[in-house]
Amino acid sequence: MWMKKRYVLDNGGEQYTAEVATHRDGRIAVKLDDGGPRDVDACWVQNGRALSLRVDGRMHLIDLTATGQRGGLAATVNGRHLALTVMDELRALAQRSVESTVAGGTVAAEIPGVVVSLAVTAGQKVHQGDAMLVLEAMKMQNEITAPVTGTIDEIRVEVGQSVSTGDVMVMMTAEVGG
Amino acid sequence: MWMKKRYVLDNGGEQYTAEVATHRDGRIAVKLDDGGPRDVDACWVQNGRALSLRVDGRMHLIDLTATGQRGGLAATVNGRHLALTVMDELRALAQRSVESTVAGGTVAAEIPGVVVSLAVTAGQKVHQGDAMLVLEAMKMQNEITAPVTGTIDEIRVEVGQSVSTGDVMVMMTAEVGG
Amino acid sequence: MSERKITKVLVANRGEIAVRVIQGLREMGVRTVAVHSTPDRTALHVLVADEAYEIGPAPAAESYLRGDVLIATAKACGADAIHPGYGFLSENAGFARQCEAAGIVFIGPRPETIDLMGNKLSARHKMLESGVPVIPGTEAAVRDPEVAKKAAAEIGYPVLLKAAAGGGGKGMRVVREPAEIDTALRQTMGEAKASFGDDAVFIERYIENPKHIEVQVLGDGEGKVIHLFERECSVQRRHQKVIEESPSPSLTPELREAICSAAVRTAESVNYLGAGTVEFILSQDKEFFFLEMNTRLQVEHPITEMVTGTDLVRAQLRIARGQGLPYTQDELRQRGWAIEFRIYAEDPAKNFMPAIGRINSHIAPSGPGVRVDSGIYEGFDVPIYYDPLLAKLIVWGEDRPQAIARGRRALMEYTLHGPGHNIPFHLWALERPRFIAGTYTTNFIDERFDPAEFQDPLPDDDREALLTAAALWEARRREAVRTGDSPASTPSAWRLDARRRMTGNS
Amino acid sequence: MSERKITKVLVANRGEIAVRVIQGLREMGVRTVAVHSTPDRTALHVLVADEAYEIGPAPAAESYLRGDVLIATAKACGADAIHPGYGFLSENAGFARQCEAAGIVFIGPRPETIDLMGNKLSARHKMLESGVPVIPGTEAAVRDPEVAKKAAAEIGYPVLLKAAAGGGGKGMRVVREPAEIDTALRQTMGEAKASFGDDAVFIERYIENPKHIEVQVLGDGEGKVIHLFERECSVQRRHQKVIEESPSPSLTPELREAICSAAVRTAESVNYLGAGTVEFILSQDKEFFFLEMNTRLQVEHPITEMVTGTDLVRAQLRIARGQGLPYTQDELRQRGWAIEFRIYAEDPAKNFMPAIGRINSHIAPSGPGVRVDSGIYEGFDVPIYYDPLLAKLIVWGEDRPQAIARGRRALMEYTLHGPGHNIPFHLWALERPRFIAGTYTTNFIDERFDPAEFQDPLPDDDREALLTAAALWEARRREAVRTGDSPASTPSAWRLDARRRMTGNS
Repeated sequence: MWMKKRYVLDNGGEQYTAEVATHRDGRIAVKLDDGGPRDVDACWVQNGRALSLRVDGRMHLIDLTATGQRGGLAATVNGRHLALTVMDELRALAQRSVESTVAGGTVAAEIPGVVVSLAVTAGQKVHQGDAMLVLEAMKMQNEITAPVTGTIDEIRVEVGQSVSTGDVMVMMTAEVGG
Repeated sequence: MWMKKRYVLDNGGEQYTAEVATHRDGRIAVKLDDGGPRDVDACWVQNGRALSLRVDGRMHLIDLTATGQRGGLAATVNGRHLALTVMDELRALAQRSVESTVAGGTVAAEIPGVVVSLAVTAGQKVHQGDAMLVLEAMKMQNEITAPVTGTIDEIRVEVGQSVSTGDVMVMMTAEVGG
Repeated sequence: MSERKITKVLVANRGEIAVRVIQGLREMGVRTVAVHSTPDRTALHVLVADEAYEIGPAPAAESYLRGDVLIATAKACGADAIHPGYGFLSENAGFARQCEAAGIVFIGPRPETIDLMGNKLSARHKMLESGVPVIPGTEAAVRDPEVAKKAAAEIGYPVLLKAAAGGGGKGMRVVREPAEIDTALRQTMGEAKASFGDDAVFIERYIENPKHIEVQVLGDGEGKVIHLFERECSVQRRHQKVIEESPSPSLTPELREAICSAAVRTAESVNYLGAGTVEFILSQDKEFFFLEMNTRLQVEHPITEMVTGTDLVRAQLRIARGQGLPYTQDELRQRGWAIEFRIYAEDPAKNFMPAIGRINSHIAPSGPGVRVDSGIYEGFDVPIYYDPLLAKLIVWGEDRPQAIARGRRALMEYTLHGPGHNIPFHLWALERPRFIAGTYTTNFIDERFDPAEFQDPLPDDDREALLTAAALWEARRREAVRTGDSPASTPSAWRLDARRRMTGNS
Repeated sequence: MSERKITKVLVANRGEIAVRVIQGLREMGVRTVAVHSTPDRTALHVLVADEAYEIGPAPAAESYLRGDVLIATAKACGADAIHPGYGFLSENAGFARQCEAAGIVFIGPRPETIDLMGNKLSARHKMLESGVPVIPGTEAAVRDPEVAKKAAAEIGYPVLLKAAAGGGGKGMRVVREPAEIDTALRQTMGEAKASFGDDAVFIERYIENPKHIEVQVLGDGEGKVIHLFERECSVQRRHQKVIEESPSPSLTPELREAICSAAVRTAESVNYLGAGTVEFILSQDKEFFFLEMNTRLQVEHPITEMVTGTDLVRAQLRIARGQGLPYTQDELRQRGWAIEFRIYAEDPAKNFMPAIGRINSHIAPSGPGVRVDSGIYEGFDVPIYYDPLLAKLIVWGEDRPQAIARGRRALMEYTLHGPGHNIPFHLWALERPRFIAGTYTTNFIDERFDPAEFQDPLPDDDREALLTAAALWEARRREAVRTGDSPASTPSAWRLDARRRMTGNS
């Protein structure tokens, strides 16, 4: 008697489907979208913060921590640090349809700081990588550059203004095909 | 507006009373039975597993962990490891009255193991420190000695028997004045 | 020099260096006093000190840089001495003088030495006098863009703009053509003013593709100076060191002898007192130039300690007590190889942008040849106000290949969740042929580092394991939500069953 | 000797030594294979290995001692070699022979050497032949109490009963008068049978108040032998080492030279291959006698590594590969002082009775001169079936006083909650005048240790802090129960308020 559940895992835009089957007798089998089902020997360790997996004798120790975001998961495997989003299939579907209709973007502060200079104005065209503003944080002056080539729609900050993580500083529209 | 609560702390038989007063404005004052009230600057750190206390500028870092027992608390301060029991006043009172009526005792296994030999029999007089039995655990033969001088009432184990932590192995009555 | 009693020391710093200094002082039986800004009440250096006092609000200018408050605190709690660590007031001659005036030992060099070395121009003059080679450049501070352009033209591009009062890699900018001077000068002066309270900037020839070599020295203030050999610190981002090693893979025994002698000459020229570091720039054709002298303990001092078998905090205290140098030059030998990895809260994939947040997991590596100097613990909130250095991983090996392999092993073992950090960068660096060959220069990161390499596909094995783990995590989380159990406690049944299956008993 | 390929090694052990061996092999680019009993599925050595296989149920006799299963596992997964660690099959000549027969490299000496040294009687004969001093005693195994009494009378009381196949301090008993012989012989034979599968016991003169000195050696199996100086391991309980240091505070340079030469002679007499330790007993009048040779890596090998700047696991692998000795005798120097503290799950106040349980907290100390070789992690359940060694804390200092002070500092920093452990014992030991003077002997614990001293009243400061903390803990717990919050999250309000109060802003 197997109980199955399916999840969609998003790693920086790449999506995978995983099916976890648990048997009444305790066995676990995992099926990834590009492979057949696989018995795994899985133990939670370090007070549930890491998973020790054995697949055909090979050991994998994966540290896992929930991030603040919905479904967000930070994982470390063999010194590689990855950010994942775990979703059910419905949400994954919904997300894909939203992404395809959005052609613009926002530039938000990644860290709290103070805006010390602005190099662009609304309406201006910028190339990907162009300097837009300088944000002082942790005693460093950080140049914030355009993430894509396109047009500046709106500047939402002023020189001297303090911003918090996530505050939108610039809104822009990407050039079609840019 | 101070809210007060009183606790009894038992450290190996020695008991202290502590009164914790919390003010609506967040201040904390602690009064120990042998002193006046004292403002403390207290911060929980290490995900709530240790308490950083400042009293007159002096810092104390106290690791605290609940043990399995009711009110049991393992604490480390400056490399000293202590086992405490925290009680309310009623329970402390009840415990004191029970202790004063018991004149005997039990010898329980501190660790799971196998009894490999017995050196005493029921009815026998023993002196504190006399060998009573040998318990093999973790590949070591551990000699279990009489905790007090007195008489063996009952042997509850046999040679070859496995015991678990807490299993009573010997019951004895302490000699009056012994 | 007469001996001075030091039995209680106020450590005027925070983070890993304050912890390391407290550890060292405690081992000498000295009572330790921490100071902290308001949000640092729960910082590790405060938790581990014998005493701790709050000195002001979050901004360093109102707390860790308040010399008057520090001295008043030291007097009030009866401290004999102040250890400044690095950064903050460690190279502030005025503060050293105030300590002296208040009858408190400043654990560092004499104020005149700090003054002289703290100003790049006066240091240059002194080196020219002492016959230590210096880089061609302006002899006076420059504030006017036009003057700057003229000076740069004379020196020849590329040139380097440097804050006269700077240090630790802050307040420096390379300028490759006249058009860039205006902006660069304004930004450098701005940073200089913000960081050091002095906007003086000077200009010097920029050495292309150099190596950064520095020499640790100790002086007794009575003319005796010894060196503890070199460190190479060429792996830098934004002119700040990220990985350091000792010995340097770039020095022949002859060059080592020459550069260490020049460092001793530098320290002797100012009759140096205490621990200091003489920094040199080494050109591609193995010419070396005096860069600056740091009149304090260095972030990267542990690699010297591991290779020479010394304790620099202990040496500092002994010298401050007037007990002289703890070693003779003859006793000192380099043994094996040490590498330090600075663990910063920053995102290497986003141009090393600083990160903040709560430390969710911190399990530092251990075992043979591994030292960790940490300023954090699980549950600590990394504040935004200060340097984003969380910890330092230092590894020692019998030789350089072993030190590299050990560094890799220890970095892979390092568990750190919460703010973004640069452990992936270190692992990347250790695989670069230039690093392995030891031929990297200070341009290593700019030239070689491509954040896209972090997005390299995982090996199939690892990818499958990761996806499996994520799916099991989600299954556990939903189960926990459904049953109300804490996630950590549910999976024991799986473990037992999996075990049964492996042994074929089910 | 021709070179042998070793690219994948099965580590036939568990706990901290398996972890340390895996770390060392990984640093050499070797693939690592762990093996484990059923309950050890979540043991640290299994988590950190590249591969892991289950080899049987909990009892060692059915898992870690199953040579046939180990060899089959190594063959099945393609391992070239087996590293036995210490204990278990590390000194089992039969197993070494089976490895050889199966074409798997046994990382250790030749089976003949293990046979010869593993039997105390044949080892004695060999030493007598080679002119290495031995303790007077029986030349044959004794099983009959009457024979034992006669032999003891000839040797002279006190005598020591020792399991011929013993090691690691197990299976030894001192007998001071004829009446004790019966019981002691029965118990020793029982332990010998249970631990080593061989009840042969022999009797030798018991040296009163001796010191235990041992010398680390490396041999290439072709006649070359070097020593890595001595370790002193006189702090013992139940004849098992608890604290070790290197150098020994008891040796003059002349005595060091003599004892190290005797160790080299011992190893040369058997044309030793690999890493081994020659143990000596040092009497009060500085006579030394051969005790035994341990033909494997020793628990306390890290102190030698720290003092000599070497890596013994790396040396073992190189020798096993037929690459010869990695050092010459001339290169090796002792630098500074190292002390190892074995962290056991045991209760020092209850006659060092072993303890078990879940590791609730484990924050190992770090910083300068501190190494921790650990076999545990937070959340691990210490099983009952094996040796209760949890971890080893090793400290290095410039000199012995600094090493002691550093040990004290690191032990105070060590957070370990869950099973009872002996950190309080170590702190007690470091304060004893005999330890500080370095004049302690193997009777140190029996003579000097009084568990009542653990119940000494705390200093008033600490006691008040402790009681305050316990009361605040209880207040938080009850608050958490009332509000349903997890205890860790509630007290932030206190923190904020306390902070506000300190700055006088409320």
